[in-house]
Amino acid sequence: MSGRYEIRLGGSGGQGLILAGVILGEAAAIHDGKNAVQTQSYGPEARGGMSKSDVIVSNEEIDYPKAYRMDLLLALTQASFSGYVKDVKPGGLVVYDTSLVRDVCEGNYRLVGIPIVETATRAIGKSMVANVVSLGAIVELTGIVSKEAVEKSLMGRAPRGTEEINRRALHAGYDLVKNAEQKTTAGNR
Amino acid sequence: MSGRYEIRLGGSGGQGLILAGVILGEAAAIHDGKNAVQTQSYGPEARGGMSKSDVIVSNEEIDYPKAYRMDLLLALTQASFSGYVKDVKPGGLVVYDTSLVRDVCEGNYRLVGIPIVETATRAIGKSMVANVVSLGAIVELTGIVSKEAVEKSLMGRAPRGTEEINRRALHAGYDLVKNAEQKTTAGNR
Amino acid sequence: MKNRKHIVICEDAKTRITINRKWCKGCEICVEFCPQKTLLMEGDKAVVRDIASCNRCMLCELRCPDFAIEVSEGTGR
Amino acid sequence: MKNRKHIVICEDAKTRITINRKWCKGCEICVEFCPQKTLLMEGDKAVVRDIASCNRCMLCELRCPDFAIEVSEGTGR
Amino acid sequence: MTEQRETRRIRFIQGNEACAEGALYAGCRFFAGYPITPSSEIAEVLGEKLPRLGGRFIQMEDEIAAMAAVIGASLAGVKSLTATSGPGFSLKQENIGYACITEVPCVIVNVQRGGPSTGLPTGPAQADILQTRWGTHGDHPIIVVTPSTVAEMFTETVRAFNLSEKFRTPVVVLADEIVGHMREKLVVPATGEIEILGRAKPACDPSEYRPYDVSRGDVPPMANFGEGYRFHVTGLSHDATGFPTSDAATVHADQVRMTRKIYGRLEEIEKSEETETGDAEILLVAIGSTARSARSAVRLARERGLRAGLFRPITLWPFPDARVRDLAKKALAVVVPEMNLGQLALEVERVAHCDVPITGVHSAGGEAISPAQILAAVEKAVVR
Amino acid sequence: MTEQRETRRIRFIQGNEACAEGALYAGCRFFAGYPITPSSEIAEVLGEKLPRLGGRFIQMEDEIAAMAAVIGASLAGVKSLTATSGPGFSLKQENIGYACITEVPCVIVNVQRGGPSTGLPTGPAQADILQTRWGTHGDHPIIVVTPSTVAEMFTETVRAFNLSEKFRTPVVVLADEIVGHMREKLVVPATGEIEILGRAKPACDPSEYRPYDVSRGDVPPMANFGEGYRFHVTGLSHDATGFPTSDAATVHADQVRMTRKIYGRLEEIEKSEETETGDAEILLVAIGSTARSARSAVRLARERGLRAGLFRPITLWPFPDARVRDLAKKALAVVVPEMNLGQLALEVERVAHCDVPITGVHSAGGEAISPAQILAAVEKAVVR
Amino acid sequence: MGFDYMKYLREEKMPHIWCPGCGHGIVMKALIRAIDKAGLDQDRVVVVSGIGCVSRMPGYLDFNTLHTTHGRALAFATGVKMADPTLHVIAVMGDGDAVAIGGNHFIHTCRRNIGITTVVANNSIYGMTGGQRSPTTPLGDNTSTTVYGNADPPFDISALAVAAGASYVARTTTYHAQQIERLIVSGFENRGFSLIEVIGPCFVAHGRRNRARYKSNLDMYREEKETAINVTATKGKPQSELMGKVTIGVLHHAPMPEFTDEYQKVIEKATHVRTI
Amino acid sequence: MGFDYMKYLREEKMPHIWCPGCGHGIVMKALIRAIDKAGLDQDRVVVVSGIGCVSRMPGYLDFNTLHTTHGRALAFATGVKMADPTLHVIAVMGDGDAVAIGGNHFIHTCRRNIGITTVVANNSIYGMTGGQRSPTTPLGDNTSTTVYGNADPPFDISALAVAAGASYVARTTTYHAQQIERLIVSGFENRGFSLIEVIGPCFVAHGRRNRARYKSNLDMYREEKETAINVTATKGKPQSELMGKVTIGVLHHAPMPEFTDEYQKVIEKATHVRTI
Ligand SMILES: Cc1ncc(C[n+]2csc(CCOP(=O)(O)OP(=O)(O)O)c2C)c(N)n1
Ligand SMILES: Cc1ncc(C[n+]2csc(CCOP(=O)(O)OP(=O)(O)O)c2C)c(N)n1
Ligand code: SF4
Ligand code: SF4
Ligand code: SF4
Ligand code: SF4
Ligand code: SF4
Ligand code: SF4
Ligand SMILES: [Mg+2]
Ligand SMILES: [Mg+2]
Repeated sequence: MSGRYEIRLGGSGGQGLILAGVILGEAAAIHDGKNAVQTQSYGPEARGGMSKSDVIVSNEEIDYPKAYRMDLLLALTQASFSGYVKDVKPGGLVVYDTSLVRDVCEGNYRLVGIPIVETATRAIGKSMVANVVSLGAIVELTGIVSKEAVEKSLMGRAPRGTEEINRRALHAGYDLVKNAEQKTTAGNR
Repeated sequence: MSGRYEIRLGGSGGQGLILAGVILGEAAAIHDGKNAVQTQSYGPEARGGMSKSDVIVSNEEIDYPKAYRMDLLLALTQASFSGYVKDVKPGGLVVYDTSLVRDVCEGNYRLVGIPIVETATRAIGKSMVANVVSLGAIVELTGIVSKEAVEKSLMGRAPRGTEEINRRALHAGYDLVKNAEQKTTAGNR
Repeated sequence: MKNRKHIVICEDAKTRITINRKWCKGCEICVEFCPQKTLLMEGDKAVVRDIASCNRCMLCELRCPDFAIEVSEGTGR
Repeated sequence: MKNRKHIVICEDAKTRITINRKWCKGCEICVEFCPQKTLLMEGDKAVVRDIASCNRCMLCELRCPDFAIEVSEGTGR
Repeated sequence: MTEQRETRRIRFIQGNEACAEGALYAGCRFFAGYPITPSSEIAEVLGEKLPRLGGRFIQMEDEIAAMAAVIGASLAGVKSLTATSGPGFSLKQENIGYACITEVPCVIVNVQRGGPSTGLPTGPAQADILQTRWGTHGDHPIIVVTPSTVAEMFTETVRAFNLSEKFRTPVVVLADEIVGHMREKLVVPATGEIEILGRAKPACDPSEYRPYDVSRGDVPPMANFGEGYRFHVTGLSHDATGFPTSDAATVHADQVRMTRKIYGRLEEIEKSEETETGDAEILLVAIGSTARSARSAVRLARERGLRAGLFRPITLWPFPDARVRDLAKKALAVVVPEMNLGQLALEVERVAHCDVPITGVHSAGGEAISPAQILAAVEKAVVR
Repeated sequence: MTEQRETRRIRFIQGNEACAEGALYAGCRFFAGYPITPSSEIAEVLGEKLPRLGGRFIQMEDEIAAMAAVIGASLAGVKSLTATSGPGFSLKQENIGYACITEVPCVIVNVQRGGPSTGLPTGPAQADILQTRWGTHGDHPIIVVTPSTVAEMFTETVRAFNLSEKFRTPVVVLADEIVGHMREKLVVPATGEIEILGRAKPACDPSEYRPYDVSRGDVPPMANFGEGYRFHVTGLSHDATGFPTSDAATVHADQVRMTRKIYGRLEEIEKSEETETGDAEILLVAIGSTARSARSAVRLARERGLRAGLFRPITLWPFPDARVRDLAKKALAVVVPEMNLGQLALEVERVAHCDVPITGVHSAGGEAISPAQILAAVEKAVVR
Repeated sequence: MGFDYMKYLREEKMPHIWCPGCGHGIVMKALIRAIDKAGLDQDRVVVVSGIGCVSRMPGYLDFNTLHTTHGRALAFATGVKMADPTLHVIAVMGDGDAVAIGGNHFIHTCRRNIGITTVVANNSIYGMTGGQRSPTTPLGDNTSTTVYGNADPPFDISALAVAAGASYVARTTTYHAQQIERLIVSGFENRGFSLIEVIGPCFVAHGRRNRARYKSNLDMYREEKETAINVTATKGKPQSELMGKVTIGVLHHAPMPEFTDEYQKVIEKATHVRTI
Repeated sequence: MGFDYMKYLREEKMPHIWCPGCGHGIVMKALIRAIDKAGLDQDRVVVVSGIGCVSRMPGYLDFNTLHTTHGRALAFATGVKMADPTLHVIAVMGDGDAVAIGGNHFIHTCRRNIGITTVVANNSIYGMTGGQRSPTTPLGDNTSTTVYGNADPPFDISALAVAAGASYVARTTTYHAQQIERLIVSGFENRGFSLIEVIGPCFVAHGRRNRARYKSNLDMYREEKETAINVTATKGKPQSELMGKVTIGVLHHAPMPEFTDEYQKVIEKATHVRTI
């Protein structure tokens, strides 16, 4: 990969997407030696309601630090799917949680629906790790950062005692994608 | 008279020279229909120590509002005599109290020494009215404002009940000058 | 409150409890401090468990920070 | 205080009162509150009226706002 | 006596007193302040005179509170004033910005003394020129007027209130210690002689009232608290309803509108005085008491055969870009005397420096600039 | 961990955290503040890390107190920092002026949000550009630096401390919400990698110490409280002894000296970055996060064959007059994008407008300016 | 039964921004009921606030509402009241607003006894900015600026008001929802400055950081219930028994002349006595 | 006998600017004696003030001296003390400085119990600016801003300090010159924030405008003498007998941990406990 790759992690406050974005950015910037910028939403938008964490990864210097034509959108709520999908760039990727996002509209992007929260709850036993499951899925899907990098970054950020559960969640994310059905649509938006 | 005429009333705080300046300025500006500007010293200089009240009278508009080459200096303390006399313009007039100003240096100005405070105390019975005695002396000496004007102005500013004493003080000032010996020196500064 | 889909009314002869599910933020205060255990949480919304048990003490309404629960006399419908 | 012209010393065997006439602002506090009436005003400066009456209570010195009066033991000169 | 009268009255008073009288004439009925040299006389006069007219005076705990109280009173429908000097003016900045964004009319007097910080409390200065424009954070248009005589302390205070009400904006009367403290003749106009403006009130039904409704012009009509229009006022960015919004397009457009409401009607705001500018080769630009020295200097220069002229902005902000540029174009040199180290000069430079060299005459030690100093600069400018 | 280390460390952190790390690296051991979005993280990080290094953190009752405490601590010899945003920055103005006139080193961070007043607490802005220069009353030179990356939040904070100590002056780090909140890679230099400056201390005997002795240069050596030099500090205008004076000549001369101490050594203070300015026909001037968009725009323009170039002042004040004028002279048009309604543009206009037309790209609604918006302006500038 | 809040709410602005379980909503409801009970004319009520979570309250209330700068609510309110003393002026502030940055206006407004009914929603934290220590945060608590435990001792807001000269001072908690209403109503009845301090929870920015005490917002309400003791019940109790307790009820009521009333006398004097 | 003030005075700056009979000089002398008695190291004393007549005091004192902005002395002093807790930090303020514009810093510094010995020279007026009403001006008094008599009720500074949390609060008058010294010395001994309020006269800007009570500054000192009552003598006296009296002496002393000491514990915790 070269050039700018924009990722938006969209959901609601408390889903841990900010942290996921930070882990992703850190994986790219520190462990993979790329450039990365992470930003997030603040203010009323962030309180309770929609929350977003944007990560831009590039081999070159990143000037404009805001995501504006996303290569990948992760949506963990219906609101974030509906609200952000229009900013996905043609041919981009939209990953969403199949239980939380029901109203999926198609467009000039690849849709990947996976049971993220369900996996977190069922396989790991903690819905809280949905963010890490998502991370795994994204990394598996895009290869935007190396698996070693994301694992190092995750281990550096995980509170003591939660390392194992987080590692499992990450791997569950990899696996989810490997097994997932991928719907691709080539709309003509 | 036409053109700018600068008067400085110099003394110490509490001698009422600010008020005297105001009365003079008001006489000129309101009752004689001339232009006048009055300014005074503020701050540490004004507290306890030297006090000055400057009045500029002119038939024309007065631009620069500060006195800088005085036509007349009234000095009611030694400090004000010594401090300000150098700013008197060549040929100007210096009026001083003979009991308070002992160290009189001559220069290119007319010196008029008169017993102002003594007159106030002896003739009027109140040293407090030295300021009004001074006013009378200045008006008599210079005619810079009309006697009607200064009297109107004085009556307008005198606290109720003190009108008579103030009028007497003013007239004592007129008389002082009429009787005074006038020393004139034409130094070559 | 206009009667919309998110307004849930539970009523018996004596009591009428109205819950605005859009405004309810699921804080559980009404449930926790109801002396009669009339209410319970269903997911993140308060619901009436047993309308008959309500003594109309109003505490739930007084304490709901979100103007989401209202207690009044039953209309007898 | 260096001994200059404006420093006035009044002294007897027991008491020495020093007044700095340059710093004295004539507020009369020392005079008014001296329990012995030892001091008085002369024009606008404090002066010693009767050094012998002083009991060295120090009140004048303590209260003089201007550091202008100092009481100490007489040097016996 | 300060009641409005049928006939003119002539008085010989300080600039600060004239300012207070001007406020009363303009209909000001509330003053909140905190004493500070050299502005305190404004408070003292109003403390005495406001209650005589049924108005109210309050000495607040600090300048921040004074500014707040003035805005509060204005929202309740009373024309309001505060007065201060540099240190207090710095403290008021946050709430001045509040008055800007909420568009609440009020007048703030700053009688300048030497700064920064406590500086020279009784020395004159003109070093808050750029602070009056940029002192608070965020973009905010503001109107600033600069009297240079006692009479103008009166008339410009009246005009400040009128502009404030007309444009729903805080207006600063930027005076200096000399103008504030000197005494001159003031002819207090009779009632009605100067037109007094009030704020435009809403004509609509309260239920339809939108406090920032600019459909009929950039200055929205303003209801008072307590009149039945129950509206919301906030220092957050808001939309026409007065409620907060963070919609970028709305907020940007409103910021542009607030600038336009002032900059779009310059002809109603600008005011200046020119002395011998007709054929001026040396243009002087000066304000406040320094402009008086400059006018003397113009006369002295003319006596010496030098074609000097003075442009005196009376409305300082918005700055009279166009006129200064025009005059500068015709001149060979511009001289800017000011009691600071060069602030007005920067603005003159911005609008005019491509046309002409600019030199400053400075005094930052608490002393007036004399006509002679200015004359010297004029003579030097000619030589170059 | 924030202790200085033998080796570099790489971190992925927010600009505000980088600022806090920079302060620690520069030797800052005292922070006083009052929370405000979007600067609070600086306080929060330092609240945790300062005591680990034996430093002290205090949350004061308001921003005024925070500024005061910082000055007090610096006088006692400890490098000190405060951080805030617009509303708090407005409140600090009076005491910033105090630090200027008393020449007390300290660093103030302003992470800009939308204004005026409460405005847009979480929206980015660059509308305090002129306030940082002119916010307090009275003449006062000040140094302002403007980081545009997380790495610069670190390095410019270090530089701010160095400049502050070297010139005995408050220095402002003027950031914006975007730079403050975004995360990027920061390579924390090893100990010694960046030179850390301290204040020049007096060499004389305490009895001879004069706190504003400028006989050896415009920046007087500075003793700390408690070291045996018993000196006086006042916000009144003072002479070399530090005691108040109202002698006009002395005060004027000292004001001139204080300006000269900064403006006379520009080469040690100025810092900027240029992108493709060598042959630029369209000159962009931008700071902070907007400069990043501008750099993108330069690239896009070059792709389209337009000779655009970017000048980014890193030291914003003193403004780099000379360089901007030079670049503007060579250009056909200047475009100034900024998150406000035009402030930087005024300064560019002052130094350059005779040479070239200047247009602004504005965003005052709390939204970043995109490269595309700037590109559009560049394209338009070319057409004209 | 069933109070109709909608008459006084700007319904279109609801639901409010406060977090689930935040006590500010309880305070707002009590204020509405109190205004209703006191029969204040809706058009003549002015509600003033500063900046903070609770200071967003005026936006939801259908009165004349004024959301000012952080800490300055009482200074703005003073201007409103001075301009028109017949208005009912109510100030709503958080603990940070009222006694951190706003402390000076707070004590001076108490001193002046101007007719402003003031409700301080004291949640012992800066909620709005994300949980920094406030001047009422208990010693030892964790906050985002006191990660080693708070070492900065707290104010007793009500005691401060009494010492500053307030003529009516009352305190309760958000658990005691009905008492809030009653105390505000009697605050309205006091001619002059009235303070009603309402202690409330902020789980999101305070409780969450102190999990040892609070698992959820409910624990915070429970604590309010358990620590509260009515002032009437404290009489005669030894200090030791009151440790850790929060006294609620009317703590102080000492009527004194109201400031705008006194100023009216100044006006009367001024319009009669004429000095030169 | 005969105390040698010159050791602590910047003699070349004398005589001071205060008016004849101003009480500020009495306070300065008492402070000097107290510092001497307490044996503080001259090089380690920092005297901080704000703006006002009494705030000029540091200029005359041969210590490390800091003359700050109006009202902010305690905030600057807090910074000095935090930077170096071993310094002896003394703050001197007027009533306007301390509790008008500076009121917020005043209450917070009390609350924090940081080791600053604070002397408030309370002359019930703004002396420096020419006699405007201060927050301690008695009701009814004439001042340049209350020409119809003051309608704005005064603070009791000491009571305010106690409520705000000060650990040592004492009061006396300039008439009681020796007591000032003693109270300051015990203030130094209290580890934490100590307030010594000294009531004093300003004839020039206050007394003169109230000729009915004061013919000269001496009347003001006499009044101090007559209205003062020692706190030990008030015990058991009914409130009515204390009306119009000024209680002097140590009004409150309740030792509590000093702030920089407590902060030292934070430092110790931080350097031991390491959180990620
Ligand atoms: C001058 C200024 N300083 C700081 C802020 C940031 N700020 C906004 S609200 C707040 C504190 C709010 O706390 P509190 O008043 O207790 O209200 P709560 O949010 O807890 O209800 C702060 C510090 C600001 N808006 N303005
Ligand atoms: C911010 C600010 N506001 C106002 C002033 C003006 N000012 C200087 S001293 C003072 C009051 C002094 O009164 P006080 O503190 O009681 O001291 P005193 O002069 O009576 O000793 C005021 C209002 C100022 N210097 N700075
Ligand atoms: S009214 Fe009382 S009993 Fe009924 S549900 Fe509410 S709290 Fe329970
Ligand atoms: S108290 Fe209100 S918001 Fe909370 S759960 Fe009950 S109904 Fe919902
Ligand atoms: S020491 Fe006592 S007795 Fe002697 S002069 Fe002084 S006050 Fe009087
Ligand atoms: S007390 Fe001091 S200043 Fe006053 S009269 Fe006596 S010696 Fe002079
Ligand atoms: S942050 Fe705290 S105070 Fe603010 S709304 Fe949430 S719970 Fe309430
Ligand atoms: S004005 Fe008053 S306080 Fe100031 S020096 Fe004079 S007497 Fe003292
Ligand atoms: Mg709070
Ligand atoms: Mg005082």
